[in-house]
Amino acid sequence: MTVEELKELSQKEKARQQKFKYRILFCSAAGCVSCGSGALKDIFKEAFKENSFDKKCELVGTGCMGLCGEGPLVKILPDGTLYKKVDAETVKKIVRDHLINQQPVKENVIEPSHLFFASQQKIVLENCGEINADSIEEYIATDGYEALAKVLTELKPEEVIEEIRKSGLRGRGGAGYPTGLKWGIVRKAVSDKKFVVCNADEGDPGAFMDRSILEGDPHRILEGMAIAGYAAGASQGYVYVRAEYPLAIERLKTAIKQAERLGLLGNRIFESNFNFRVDLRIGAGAFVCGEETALLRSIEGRRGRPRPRPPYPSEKGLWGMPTLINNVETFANIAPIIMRGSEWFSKIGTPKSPGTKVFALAGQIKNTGLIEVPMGIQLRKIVFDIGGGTPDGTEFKAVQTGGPSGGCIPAEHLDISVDYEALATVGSMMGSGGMIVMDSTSKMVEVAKYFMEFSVDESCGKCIPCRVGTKHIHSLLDKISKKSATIEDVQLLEELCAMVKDTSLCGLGQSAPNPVFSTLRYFRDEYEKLLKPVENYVPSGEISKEK
Amino acid sequence: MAILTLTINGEQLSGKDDETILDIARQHDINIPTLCHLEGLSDIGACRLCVVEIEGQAKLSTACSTKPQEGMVVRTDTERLKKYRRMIIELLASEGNHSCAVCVANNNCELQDLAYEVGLVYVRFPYLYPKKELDATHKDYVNDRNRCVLCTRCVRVCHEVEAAHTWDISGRGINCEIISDLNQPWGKSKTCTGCGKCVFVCPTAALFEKGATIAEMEKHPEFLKYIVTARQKREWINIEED
Amino acid sequence: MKPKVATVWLTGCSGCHMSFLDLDERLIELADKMELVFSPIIDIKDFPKDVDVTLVEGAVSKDEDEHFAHIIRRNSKFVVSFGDCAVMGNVTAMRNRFSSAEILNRSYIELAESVGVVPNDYNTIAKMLPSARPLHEIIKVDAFIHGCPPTADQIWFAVSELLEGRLPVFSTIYLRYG
Amino acid sequence: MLFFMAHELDYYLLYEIDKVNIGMEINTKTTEQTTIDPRFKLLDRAITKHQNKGDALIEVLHAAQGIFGYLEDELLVYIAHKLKIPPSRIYGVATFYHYFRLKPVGEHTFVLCTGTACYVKGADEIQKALECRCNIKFGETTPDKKVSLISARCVGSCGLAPVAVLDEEVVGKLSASDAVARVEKWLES
Repeated sequence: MTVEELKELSQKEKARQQKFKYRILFCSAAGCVSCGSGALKDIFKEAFKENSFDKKCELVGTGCMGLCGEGPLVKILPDGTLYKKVDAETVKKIVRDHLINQQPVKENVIEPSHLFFASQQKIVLENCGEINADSIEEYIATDGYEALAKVLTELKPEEVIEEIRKSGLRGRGGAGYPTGLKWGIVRKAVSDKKFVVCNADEGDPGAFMDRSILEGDPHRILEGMAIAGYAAGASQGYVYVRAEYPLAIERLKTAIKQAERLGLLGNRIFESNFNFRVDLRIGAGAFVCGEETALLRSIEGRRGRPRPRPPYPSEKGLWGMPTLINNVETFANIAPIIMRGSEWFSKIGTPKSPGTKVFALAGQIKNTGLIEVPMGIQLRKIVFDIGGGTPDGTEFKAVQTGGPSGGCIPAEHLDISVDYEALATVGSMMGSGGMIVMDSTSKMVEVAKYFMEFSVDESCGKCIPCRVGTKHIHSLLDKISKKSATIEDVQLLEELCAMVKDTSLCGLGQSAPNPVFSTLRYFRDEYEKLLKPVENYVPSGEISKEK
Repeated sequence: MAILTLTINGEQLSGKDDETILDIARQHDINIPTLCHLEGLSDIGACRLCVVEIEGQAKLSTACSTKPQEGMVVRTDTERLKKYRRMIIELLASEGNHSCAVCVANNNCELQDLAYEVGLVYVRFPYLYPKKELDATHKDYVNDRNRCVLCTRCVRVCHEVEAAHTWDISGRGINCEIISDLNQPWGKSKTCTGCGKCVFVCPTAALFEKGATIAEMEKHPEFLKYIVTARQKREWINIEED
Repeated sequence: MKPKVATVWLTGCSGCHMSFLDLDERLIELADKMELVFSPIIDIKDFPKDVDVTLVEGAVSKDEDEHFAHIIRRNSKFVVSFGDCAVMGNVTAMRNRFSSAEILNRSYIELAESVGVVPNDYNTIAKMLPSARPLHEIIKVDAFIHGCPPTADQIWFAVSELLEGRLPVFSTIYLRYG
Repeated sequence: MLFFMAHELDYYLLYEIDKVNIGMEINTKTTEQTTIDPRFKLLDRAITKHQNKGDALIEVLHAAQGIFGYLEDELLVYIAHKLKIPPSRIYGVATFYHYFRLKPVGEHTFVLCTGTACYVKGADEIQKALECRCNIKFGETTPDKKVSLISARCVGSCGLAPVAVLDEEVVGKLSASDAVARVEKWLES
């Protein structure tokens, strides 16, 4: 394929779409599917038949539209009306009132001014919920693969890296390592074979950002990876995705096939000398495989146990070759940066953390779903404006970010800015973007225990502090929650947590005590309420001496 | 290969850049406790006993897997490190079923030595007393998982030196166990050559010779360095064997 | 008044007490310095009040042990874990890998010479706890004497220190398991 | 310390009980068995797709579990020979990843999400109710092989918490009584 052919394809697809009077987008991401969006297509068709209205309409299944708690969601183009809770009855009304009589069905409309959407800014998710994820043509019609074309025909690898570096993009997997810097290291590493790996092993309970991106816009990831491959000098890419996401795996498989068919992956892409292939590797249920060295082990078909760093994967990764590992969301940011320039990107968000961040908002909150906000937004805005606050009758208590590696942020810190550094100062972390809201019904000792149980279960067992330490942290928390612990146990708990944090081999162990630290820091009274007094006994002291 | 200088515990030392901090420290009689490390095997940095503080780095590093850098300032014996090492041994002691009094490796046990070294007076964590199986099906050796510390020396020696890969680890986290073949009895393993290397590198009496009674089992893992060096340098290959 | 010393035998083999007797002629010296107020080797039924030092041998393995441990703690200034069973469970705790029912069945039925019966009159005999635990998991312990059994020298050192009103700090010579 | 010899001996006597349990032998499938059973042909296809490469072990195990339902020992031996991987490594990998099952599951599976969002929304109550009704713990199968209760670490539908996957069907906003009702239907069928 040539650049001209790509443009032609894009025009053709745009023209095809304009032929339809209405395009009805229904969310077919996992959230809406589970409330029945799978059947919507047939229901619509039936409704068309009943009203003898079947011309100039296209029904399109798309990725996540965001407001998962109100699903199934349906969007009508070109006017852009968004409907919530669409069932068979509503479909009939939509067809009759909206499509035929141009009168929106008021009771199901979500107003565009809804606060959930008002504070968001979409870069990564701009195509999610807008295009059919199973169609490469629709992606191309949104200027897809043009960034790859631009890179391959106009830029040198060094220039690509420079552009990414200037944009200030930081890894979205949690640690926030500058992406451009990482690419540069892999570029400089001397080796005849290099790899690009996309980390889609989103194991944090309560996080579904990567899943939504893969399900809604898989080509963007492939494009980002191909650009990374060109910049780093790699010709093989792997996407490591969880087995728990069958729909994402299916969509990725389709996407890879389509891209190969059009020559957007494979040999001599855009008639350059650049070859790039992508293979899928499917995880098998191990949280620790989100750690990069464990992930590489897993791709090699082995037990996903991490190894000490250095050497970092950018020097010695898959089969000992330099390997570039980035998170799904990081790759999703690449194409827009190339197309719109680093300057545009660096102006969004904060100077130290530019860009946007996708969060999965869940827990005790009115509007659950997928959101994308500029970095540096106030946490309060996310919880109370976008999320709509906690359900009626309960009081906000804390928001948990960073999954089992992060911490709980209490109400007193709601005014902090959401960026890598600020979250760390309050004892939490950005993590991959799970955000769970807890209200006054949540017991914080139980919450810490829940996360610790997760860490015990997911510890790989290689290093002692994590393997045995997390087990003992869990049993100490259990003792506290059963009201049989004393203040001495809390001291021991703190000592053990510090040790596990400092001596564990990988990120999982090092961050496993974080939920305990943060709950102890902000909700110490909840621990202390459960303690019993130290056993009363004759204090050891001077022995009565012989006279 | 280049020679560089670094400071360990305030002493100026020199070492080669392809060695590890642990190598250099040991050459200069600076003791850093280790458990999973064994000369002749690859290092995995699993036991975390050899953690050291490096100036300018927030995180602790394992001496066995960290290469020295020019001007590096390392501390191996701060109070914090000592405390952490004692806790690691505490965790190990609470994890298995270690009864020195009835153990064939009593007085010849690396775990016991480490406990003395770090001054382990008592274990503050509840003993887990796991239910582990003992496999005495091999004709010469016994595998007692109760005494296993999961250092994986046996797995590595079997893979890297004997190249039989009879041993591996099953499960994960606290449920990890050493297994032979498909978790079959050792005596029925189709890959085991019966060479006994695993037995002699085992730091405790998780693997021991049959016939030994309490405190009789002596281990001499030094043989490994000897044969591995000979192999790497091809010292024995060049000598014609009749 | 001489310091009052008690020695207690929970679930263990009494080897530590044997070792105590191995102090031999030093026992005479000890008799001048202290008063033995409670011990398996003297005939006193109830644990006395205001004991200065109590050496506890054995792990906490029966409900009786647990009950007794608390009595000891309430009435002693220093409680010392005496020997490996009290310090870490040791041989006593080897039964923890089996359930109480399995153990009783093994001991009273399988190994019985004639037809065996598992005793169940818990009014007169103690009941096994689900697992044998080291003493410090039940009550607060002030000092530890290691060894299975501890040597006479270790005991001498520890007792001498305690009688001087100091907690014994074992150097590497006296820190030994097994 | 010969004093303790008696204990040492008894220690091994006690272990004799356990030895019986681990004394099974695993047979390799004969060529006859593997040529007759068409499922092996499917598995072979998956293996050849990855050029018999050892690093595709996890992919092959996925395929094998998809074809056979679970990974029995003979199957692991077969894969070990095909991929030329030591059996112990295969066993290590198969037990490391929670997704792989070494035992068959029941006719119906109830996969309960225990992710954070579901936890906050009361997944633990559903868990308790089901365990009580089926009289088994999560991770087990009822004795009549009808229902398996499985817990998952987040299925990624946190917006609908608490969520469960009932025989591939994702059900959101589940309550404990609904869950029990659904399982009861399976048990009575």
